[in-house]
Amino acid sequence: MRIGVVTFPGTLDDQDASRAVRVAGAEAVTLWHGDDDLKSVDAVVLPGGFSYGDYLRCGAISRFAPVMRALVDAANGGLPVLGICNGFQILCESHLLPGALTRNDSLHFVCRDQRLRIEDTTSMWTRDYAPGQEIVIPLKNGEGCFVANETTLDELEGEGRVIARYVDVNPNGSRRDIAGIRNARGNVVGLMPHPEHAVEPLTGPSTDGLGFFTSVLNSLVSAS
Amino acid sequence: MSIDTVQHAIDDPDHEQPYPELGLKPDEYQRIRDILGRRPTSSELAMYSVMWSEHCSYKSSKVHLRQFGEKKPETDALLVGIGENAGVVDIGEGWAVTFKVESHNHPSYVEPYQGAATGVGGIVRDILSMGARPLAVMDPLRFGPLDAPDTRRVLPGIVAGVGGYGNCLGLPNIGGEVVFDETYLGNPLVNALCVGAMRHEDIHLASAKGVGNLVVLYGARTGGDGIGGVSVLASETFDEGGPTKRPSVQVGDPFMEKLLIEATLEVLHSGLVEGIQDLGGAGISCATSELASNGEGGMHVWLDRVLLRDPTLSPEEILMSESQERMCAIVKPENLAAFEALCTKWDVEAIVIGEVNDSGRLTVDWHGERIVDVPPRTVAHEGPVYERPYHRPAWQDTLQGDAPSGLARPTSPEELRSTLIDLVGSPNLASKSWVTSQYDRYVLGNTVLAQPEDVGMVRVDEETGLGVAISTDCNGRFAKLDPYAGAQLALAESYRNVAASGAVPLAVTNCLNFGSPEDPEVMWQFAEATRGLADGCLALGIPVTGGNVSFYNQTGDTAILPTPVVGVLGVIDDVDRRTPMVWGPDGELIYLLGDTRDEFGGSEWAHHVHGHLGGLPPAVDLDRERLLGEILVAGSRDGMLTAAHDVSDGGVAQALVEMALRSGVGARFWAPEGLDAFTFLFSESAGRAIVVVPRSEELRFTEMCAARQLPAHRIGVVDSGLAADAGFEPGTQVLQYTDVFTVPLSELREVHERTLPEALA
Amino acid sequence: MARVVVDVMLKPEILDPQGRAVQGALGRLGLSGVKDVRQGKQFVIELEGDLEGDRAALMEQLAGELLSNPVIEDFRMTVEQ
Amino acid sequence: MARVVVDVMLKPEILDPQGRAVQGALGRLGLSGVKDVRQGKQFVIELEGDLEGDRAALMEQLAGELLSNPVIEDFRMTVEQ
Ligand SMILES: Nc1ncnc2c1ncn2[C@@H]1O[C@H](COP(=O)(O)OP(=O)(O)O)[C@@H](O)[C@H]1O
Ligand SMILES: [Mg+2]
Repeated sequence: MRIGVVTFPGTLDDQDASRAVRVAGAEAVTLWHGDDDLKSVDAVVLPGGFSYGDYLRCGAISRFAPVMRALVDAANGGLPVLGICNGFQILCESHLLPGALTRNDSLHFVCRDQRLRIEDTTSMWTRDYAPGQEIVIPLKNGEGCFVANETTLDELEGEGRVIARYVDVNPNGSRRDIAGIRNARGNVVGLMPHPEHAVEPLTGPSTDGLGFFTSVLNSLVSAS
Repeated sequence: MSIDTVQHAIDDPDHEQPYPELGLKPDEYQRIRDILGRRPTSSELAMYSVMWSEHCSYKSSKVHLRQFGEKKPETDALLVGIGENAGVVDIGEGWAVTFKVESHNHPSYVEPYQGAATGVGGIVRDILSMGARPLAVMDPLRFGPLDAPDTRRVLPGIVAGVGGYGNCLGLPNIGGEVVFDETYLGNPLVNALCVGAMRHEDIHLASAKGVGNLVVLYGARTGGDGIGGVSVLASETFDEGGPTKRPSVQVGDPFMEKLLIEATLEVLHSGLVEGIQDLGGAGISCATSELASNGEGGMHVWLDRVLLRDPTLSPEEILMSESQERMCAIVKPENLAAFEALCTKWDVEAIVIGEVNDSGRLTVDWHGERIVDVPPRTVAHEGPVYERPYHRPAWQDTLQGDAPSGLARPTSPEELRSTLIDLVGSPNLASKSWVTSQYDRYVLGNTVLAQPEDVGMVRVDEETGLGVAISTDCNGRFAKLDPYAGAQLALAESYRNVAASGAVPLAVTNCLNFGSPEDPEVMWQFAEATRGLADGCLALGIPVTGGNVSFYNQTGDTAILPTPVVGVLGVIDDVDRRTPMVWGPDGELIYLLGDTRDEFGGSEWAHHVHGHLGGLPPAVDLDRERLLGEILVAGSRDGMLTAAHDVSDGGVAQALVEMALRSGVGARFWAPEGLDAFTFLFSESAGRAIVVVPRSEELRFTEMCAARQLPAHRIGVVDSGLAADAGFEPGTQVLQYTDVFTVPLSELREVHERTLPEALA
Repeated sequence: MARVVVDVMLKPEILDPQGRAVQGALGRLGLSGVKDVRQGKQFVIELEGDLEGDRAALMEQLAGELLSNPVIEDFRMTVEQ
Repeated sequence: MARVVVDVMLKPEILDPQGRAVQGALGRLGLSGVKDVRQGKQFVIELEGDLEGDRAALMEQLAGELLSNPVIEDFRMTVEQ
């Protein structure tokens, strides 16, 4: 399996995402923001960071990168896409996912080991988890407060599209403790915390994050 | 608009120049005239004045800093020594690391966010300019009292600035310090450290080699940042109206710096660069004069080619601008196109501003007219050197005579317990997570240890597990009581922290923060501290590889505590064997290594409980520190230790509390024979550490200590089942001082963690 | 020469923690009767030549898609030629 | 009821990295002739009663000290009563 990892100017966690892909047993393929070529990868990760410095709004400028034009089409065609942190923000800005991510209610950047509950295991990126399973992975963001209007929130809940929720502490004021969501089809997932920083016991608080990456591999295997 | 050209200077030799406003003394100005054989042009005056400033020329400190070279211990590890942007040490397997700490104190007081942010940006470029990929940053900080109104202005801004820049740049923040003391009110200290790694063959130096090679300026455009002082020159050249206002504050653009890092590493690894230099203090003046004097000796610059953010800048201002996020590279003409292509890939602007020659002169033209013609060494390296007078302050004896022995000490179990609680929540000992949770410690995925561990440790090589550990330390109160010993205690603490993590200490960097060098008593503190540090490094066998001096940290006549911040870097062959602070399961044994004496001069207890500073700091025994370090490393290497933690601020009590909180598991402990409870708990004797040993390793470990003659006292055991006997709900984790007192971890945690959030809410 | 000013504000139903923090601070510093504070962004764009025709349409579109996020923000654009 | 609008802009001589990023994006998206972009903040403050006398003076002072940072920013305040 080949999983693409996109680098925008200011992307920071691309090396980590590639490492996680490799630890999960796949090949990591570098994708460049300025190319509209997805190099026939089987799935794509939009990693975290501060693309374009997070200037203007997080993800607002990256959304218009050539690679995103190709990616939006592919995602609409069913390509699995995981947006982590800044990647989640880019997915919302691109309208592949509803809602938006705004300034943390504390007004501070926050970095912590965060407990989450996996709420939905039907998406291509969460099928290896047990429903209701609690995991601890790093969270680090300044603008991670998920907002959407009430109708959208109700829809997300009703359709089981909230894939993970914050437990113990809501670190950024996200509506309904939402940490991650998916699209209706289940191939596109956005997640604020960082599973790619929790794939090795030596450098992460746990290895709980690996499931996102093995999930997509298993989804792809069973689909083919 | 008239430009002061070299011809002009020759024709009009008596033109009066505003050199005092630029900080030059009459004899310094005369020396410039002697060097040039004429008066300097205003551009030359700008260059000399900024390069001969205290900040750039080290004119007051140079004679003392020499000791770091003169007393350098024998070592094969040093690949590049003092004098370059940062020293480079060999860590084996073909890898080299470079690290350095720098101050950004004054700018951070004026504009906390931007001052701190640009401090991080500057040190990262220093590391980058050696050819290394930056791996991590650290931030030793000092503030006035936590409850002072100005601290509430300065601290959140500085922390947000350090985080805002480092997080956006994608460098994990793996440690630092947050210390409060009255003397830093009005003089907060913002020191920033960066560490980077490279393969040996990728080491680059700041020299302009190869006649005919091009001088390329790349990165951000040049604006009027940080040139408030030079406006006296600019105003001379503007006939009417004067120049537009120049900002005294530099604004950082971490996004640009990230692009600059990626572009720089790509051009370096593609073999397109002959020499490289970052632009920091003194901007183009510094970069061109240093590159030229380290290379073929000559360079010509077309200054009007510099890309400007503000087109009204005068040549003097362009020469001195401290705009951030810029670099200067020496590139062969045939490599220029490839160099430019990589810059374009990363959206970085690049422009050729000059050419290397062997004329022995640095010449600068402005629209075809010669405005600078100087020997570059006289600008970069041959600035004035002062032997400033110094003497031991008259009050030093009184201060040292005012021993803490008379202070009321807690004796009853209840008093001891409440003293411990009080200290655990005191600003200097309280949890710093309000600060550190604003920093990304995970990015890059190589952080093995970070705050609140003793050191920051990062993996350098993913294949082999080779890594480095760094700690920065300084107790300014110790340095005030005895600057010689204080500097050595800072070194010893840093060294001990590194060894406690299992890494072998290898090299030293330092940031010497002091008051005014023109005050002979401050100068004495400085002289003593540098002497102490140099002697200490020799004794411990680790060289100083670089550092920074920050003077004039004072309000009126009151200087800050002398604060020689020392950073020690260690190497660990496999980060997998690191020793963390977290102890293991029930039954593991807690040992105190070293000797505990009645030493409270400068202690946190005397400071927090009594507001007292006097007496002598703890005794220094560097042979003992070395032995302790060897035992700690051997313990890690042979798998004898589960956990280790150095004992320093707050004594054994604080060390045990930190370990218990980090572990979330209780323990009971007792004092070694012959030691009273108060001294055992709170003394700050140096040369000590707490280690946790599995029962199966106890014999082997104690025999090793005995054979090496390192005192090792069994003082406790990990025990999660103490609650019931002590009258707490079953399952409650407690720290129990046998027959003295019991405290639940939940109470300790609450006291430890609430101090900063409450004060800064 | 045209000067375009685009003001961007969070939609009223979206929580504005910055505005709320400012409101609290204004009150603590003694300003009475503060009923609401909203914090938005302002872009000042200097353009060569006048803004007309296609370019004006593009500017308006970018104000709504790039400078603001229609999911959470409203914008107002004014042009001085 | 008064409505106070405070526009805060970085001083012209201070680097505005955000504005520059926006300028780049506008250009890439086809808007020609963009000479300069500055990004600032806008505060909209709703007050009970009219803004006059001491309260007006305090509001002005806070606009210059709290809402903007005089070291690097300028502000402009407008009041609709
Ligand atoms: N306290 C110190 N200890 C050791 N070396 C120092 C100290 N202060 C400055 N240096 C060294 O002097 C040289 C010049 O310092 P500096 O001008 O700060 O370098 P840069 O211009 O690269 O920031 C550097 O090599 C630096 O490491
Ligand atoms: Mg340098």
